Amino acid sequence: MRIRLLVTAATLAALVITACGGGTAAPSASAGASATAAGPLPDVKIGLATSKSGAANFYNPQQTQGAQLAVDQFNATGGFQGGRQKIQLIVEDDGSVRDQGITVFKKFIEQDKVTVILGPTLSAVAAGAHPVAQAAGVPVIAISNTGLGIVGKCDYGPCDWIFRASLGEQSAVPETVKAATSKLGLKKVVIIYGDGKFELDDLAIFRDAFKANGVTVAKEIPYRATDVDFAPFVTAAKAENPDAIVASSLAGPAGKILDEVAKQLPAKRVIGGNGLNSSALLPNANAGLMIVGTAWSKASTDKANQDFIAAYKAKYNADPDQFAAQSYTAMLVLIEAMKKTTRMSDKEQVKKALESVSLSATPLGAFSFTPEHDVKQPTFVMTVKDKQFVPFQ
Amino acid sequence: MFEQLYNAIFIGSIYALFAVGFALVFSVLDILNLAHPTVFMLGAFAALFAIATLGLPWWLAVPIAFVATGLFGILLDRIAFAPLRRRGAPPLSAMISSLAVTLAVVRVVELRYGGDFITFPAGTVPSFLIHVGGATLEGVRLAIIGLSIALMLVLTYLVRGTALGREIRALAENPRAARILGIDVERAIAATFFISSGLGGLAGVLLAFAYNSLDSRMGLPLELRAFTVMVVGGMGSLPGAVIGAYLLGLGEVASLVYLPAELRDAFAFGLLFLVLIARPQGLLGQRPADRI
Amino acid sequence: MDAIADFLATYSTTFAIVGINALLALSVWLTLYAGQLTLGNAAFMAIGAYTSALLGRHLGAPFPLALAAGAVAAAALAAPLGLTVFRLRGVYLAIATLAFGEVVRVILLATPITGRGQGLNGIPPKTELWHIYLSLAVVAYVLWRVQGSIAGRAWAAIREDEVAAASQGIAVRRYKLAAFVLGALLAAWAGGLSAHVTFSIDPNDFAFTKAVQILVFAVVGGIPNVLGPVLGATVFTALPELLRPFKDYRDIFQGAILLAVIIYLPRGIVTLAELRKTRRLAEIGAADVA
Amino acid sequence: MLLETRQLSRTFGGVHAVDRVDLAVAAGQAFGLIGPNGAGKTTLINLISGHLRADGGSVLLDGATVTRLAPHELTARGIARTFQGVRLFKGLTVFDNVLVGRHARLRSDVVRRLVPRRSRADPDRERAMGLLERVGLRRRAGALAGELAYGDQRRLEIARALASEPRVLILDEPAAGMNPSESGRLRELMRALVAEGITIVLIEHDVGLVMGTCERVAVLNFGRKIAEGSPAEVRASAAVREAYLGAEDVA
Repeated sequence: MRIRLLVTAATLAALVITACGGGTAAPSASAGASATAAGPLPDVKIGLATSKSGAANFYNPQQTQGAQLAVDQFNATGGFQGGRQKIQLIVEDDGSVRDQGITVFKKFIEQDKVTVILGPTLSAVAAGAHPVAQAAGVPVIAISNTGLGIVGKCDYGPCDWIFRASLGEQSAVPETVKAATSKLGLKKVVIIYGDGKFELDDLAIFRDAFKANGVTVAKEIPYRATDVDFAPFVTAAKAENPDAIVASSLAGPAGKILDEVAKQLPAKRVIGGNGLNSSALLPNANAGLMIVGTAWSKASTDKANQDFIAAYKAKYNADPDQFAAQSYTAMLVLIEAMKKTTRMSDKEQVKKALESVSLSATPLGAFSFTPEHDVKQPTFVMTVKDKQFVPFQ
Repeated sequence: MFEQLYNAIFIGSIYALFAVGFALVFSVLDILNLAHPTVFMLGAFAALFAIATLGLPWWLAVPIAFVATGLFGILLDRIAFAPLRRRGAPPLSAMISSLAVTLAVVRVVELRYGGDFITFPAGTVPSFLIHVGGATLEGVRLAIIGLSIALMLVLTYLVRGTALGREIRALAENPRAARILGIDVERAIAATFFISSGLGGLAGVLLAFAYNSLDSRMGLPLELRAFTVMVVGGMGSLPGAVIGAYLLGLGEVASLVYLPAELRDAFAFGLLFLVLIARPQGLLGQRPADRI
Repeated sequence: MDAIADFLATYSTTFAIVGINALLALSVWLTLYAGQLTLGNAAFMAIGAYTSALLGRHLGAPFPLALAAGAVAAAALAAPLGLTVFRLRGVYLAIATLAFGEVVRVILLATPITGRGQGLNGIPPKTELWHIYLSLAVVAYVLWRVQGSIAGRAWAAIREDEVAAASQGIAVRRYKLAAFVLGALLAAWAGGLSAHVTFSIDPNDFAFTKAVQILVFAVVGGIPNVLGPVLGATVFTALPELLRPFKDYRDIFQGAILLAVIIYLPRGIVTLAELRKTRRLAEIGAADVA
Repeated sequence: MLLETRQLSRTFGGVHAVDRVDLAVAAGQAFGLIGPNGAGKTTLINLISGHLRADGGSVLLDGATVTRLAPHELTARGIARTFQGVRLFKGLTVFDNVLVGRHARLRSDVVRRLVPRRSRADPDRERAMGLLERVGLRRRAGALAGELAYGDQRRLEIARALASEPRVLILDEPAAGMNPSESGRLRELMRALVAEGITIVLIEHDVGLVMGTCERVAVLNFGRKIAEGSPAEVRASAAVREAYLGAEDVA
């Protein structure tokens, strides 16, 4: 029995090893293609941890494709060091769960020896994965975490290796609230909020933003992730006679809230956080009611943005969304920072360079990091018209 | 107040359609079919396929979804339950095999339609509003309430008044005796699954219509509710499940109106727990006979 | 050598989760072995996780003490609960314990000190692999020895027939309660360990899905002996990593494997390792005839 | 008297399943309990063995009131029983069934077992084997109880009950489903047990078996005791004839 157990364990371990080997077989062919007189240097490896499966799988393929597009564009120009060094992007699925996210980070750090990690998709996964990179001293750029405690002041201690390229709700929400208050003349709102980390972070930020703008929050109505019908919540909100409804929620519930508001509170608008900033909501007949602060506007006519949209369409035959734009921009910024180093795989140098990097033209607009490593970029306050996000006026 | 009552009846109808099928399978086979939420989701996607891909009108998509999920139910039984039944495996095994099917099927749907929620093509879902006093009633919702009640009446007739229903009831009562009495047990089980899954799928289409929104995980929130509904109504009792469903709908809405926000769910599950302790047979179930 | 070190460093979290899941599977095995189908162990796990994390954070309690306190807290809660649900069997017990689990989760979602839906973040990673595997070794050994003991036989007898067991002089209520409380204790211990692996916990980590997952580990591994749950947890925790090459099709393969095991290995994966034992039983019979 | 019931009663939803029954079983006696179907025999046994709570009256063992005790406590005090329709631990081996039967006489060995040591001769195991030998199941010791033939299961159940070293052994229709030669051997076993000083309470449909084995017989009908005495006296009782023997053939 004991021997059998050992054999089983050994087989299992062997399986794990082969499986990992198979999964990460590095496409290193690119290294030879650009040989110059001095000979090619090994690729700079960058890891992307993203939720391809599990609850948050709908951020893909855009999140992956955005980063991949930036890498491919850059490699096509030759690469670093006078065309001798290219970037290799290694993408791993974190299954939308924390422990797989941690394992992916450890794999990037210990096995692939990447220089920088992008991701993971979810804030809840980041809460577990980011400390791993922080402890190992590997720079991380968060590309879709918008909640509290990602950069600056983190629960797990110092987080100076973490950067955020995704517009935090702390920046976006106050802009949204300010614009909505001044244009709609808000006096009283009701917040409908979910019970997840993202929604609760948003709730706190909304609360403060409305207070700062002198708007009363008449009622806060919670729903659970397991609620299927949103009519009762809107009916309860209606009793307060609010000037607008605030949806501190993800896109799915937000769609239902929009529908109910259209039905029960005609002519009232729905103010939302980044959760509403989803292309899945565009077909919704009532999407025009929403007011949301976003990190990216498809309608922005900046050349950098239009070029990005065109390139993305050409390569993937699909429209990019904000997640594509953010991962693309994060990669642009990273490349720009790396160019300023003497050795691209020197993590300490890359970190320093990221801290001072500044790009005036990206799809997200002028981009740099704050001293707290948070993103500094314009906020686009948007609404929806003809199934497109358009600036809110 | 009236509006909240109407909200409660609407959501109660969806719960009822969902839970009745769940309870039916439980009463006949003692199985907790954890794939029932998947069937619910498949119903919505079957309708989407009919409308978006085949270009059919919504009123044709509804029966198509019913039949498609009903057939899927039979397939589910053949794949996940029949092999276990043949060797007399405990109900626990069936729970796990249905979970396995769920895992795979949800992923298949995600590969085809993506993981995010999607909508029916514009203009394919009917929509009209009725104004009653200060309240706004949506035609689709009224129709759903009506249809649900009608379906439950049909189901009651089917189980109580037809030969097939008698066979199903005999099977639920005592499978061995049913076999001895010459009932084609496998056929009756297939019928059970067809009805159960068909109703579950129908519930899925109707909810998807009500919000014009569907996604691969839309059934999961209903799973725990189906447990609650079954326990409150009495395990395996169909009328009990219907009453339990409406009570749950009412309870959820009432607790939203009258209870502090945080206590809402604690209240529902606390109640479920108490019912189990105080009256494990539920409102309409029969107490399992003393075993000695 | 480097490759091996990298491998271990990369998959240390996976190894940790495997061990923790094995502990959880054993916690539910205990109750299953005594005939109780419980879905409450995820909640006990939560109690262990939150208690130990909060004690560490606010009172600076040493790690082992915090773990023990979490386990004791869960056991203290399990005792009255076990007495209340004592009469319920099978699916009824499963749903009652599930309802209890949801109540716990909702309380966690509503309580400020547990961080509500945001959970607790930045929990120091104090758990070392050897903590987990030492716990697992001790627990598995003890349970293995207990299984063959008078108490183990009594649990098996209760599982087979409670009424007849009572007639053999077995204090059924006491034995069932013991299994339930010990299961809770064990689940909470595992929960405390897990909270200090992944830096962060939130109420959704301990939802219905987790409860079912724990049950799957135990049942799919096999109930006949303690090796089953450990094997089940190992295989089904490692599976997502093993199936990585299948990329988008991971879940589909995982579902298919789960289905195949439950259908073709009715007594669990452990049957594969158990064939020899059944043969030995047959030999005893033969020797007796001669 | 070793075992007594006084005015023992139990109703189910208004029906008197057992109605003020007095029984007195002397030590070393084989006591028969007969009556038509639904007379309340099994309910009476369940009241005595603690599986049901009495509404009124009392049960005395060796003069001490044991009415409110739980089944396992009664087993510890020396009452063992078998069940109508056999309730074995079907998933356990034949041998383990008997070992479980010995539970009341064992002291916890968990702590002892944690320290591995070479197995020594274990008197409890030997004793269990002896009991299996006695009922003719020694060869099947390693088989699962559920795999045994019905008659074997009945005998295993008796061996399991004997493992607790009972003073009173209650047998609920032990001969049901046995062929004549099997029931003949059962009769011999019961006689031998009585000779060893074990008191037997026998509920049986096979009136011949009861009359041939028991020194004293009580008759129940509609929950009431309608007669008690030696087999001959019971046979002669008019009430019994009317209620019971008139309805069924006396073998």
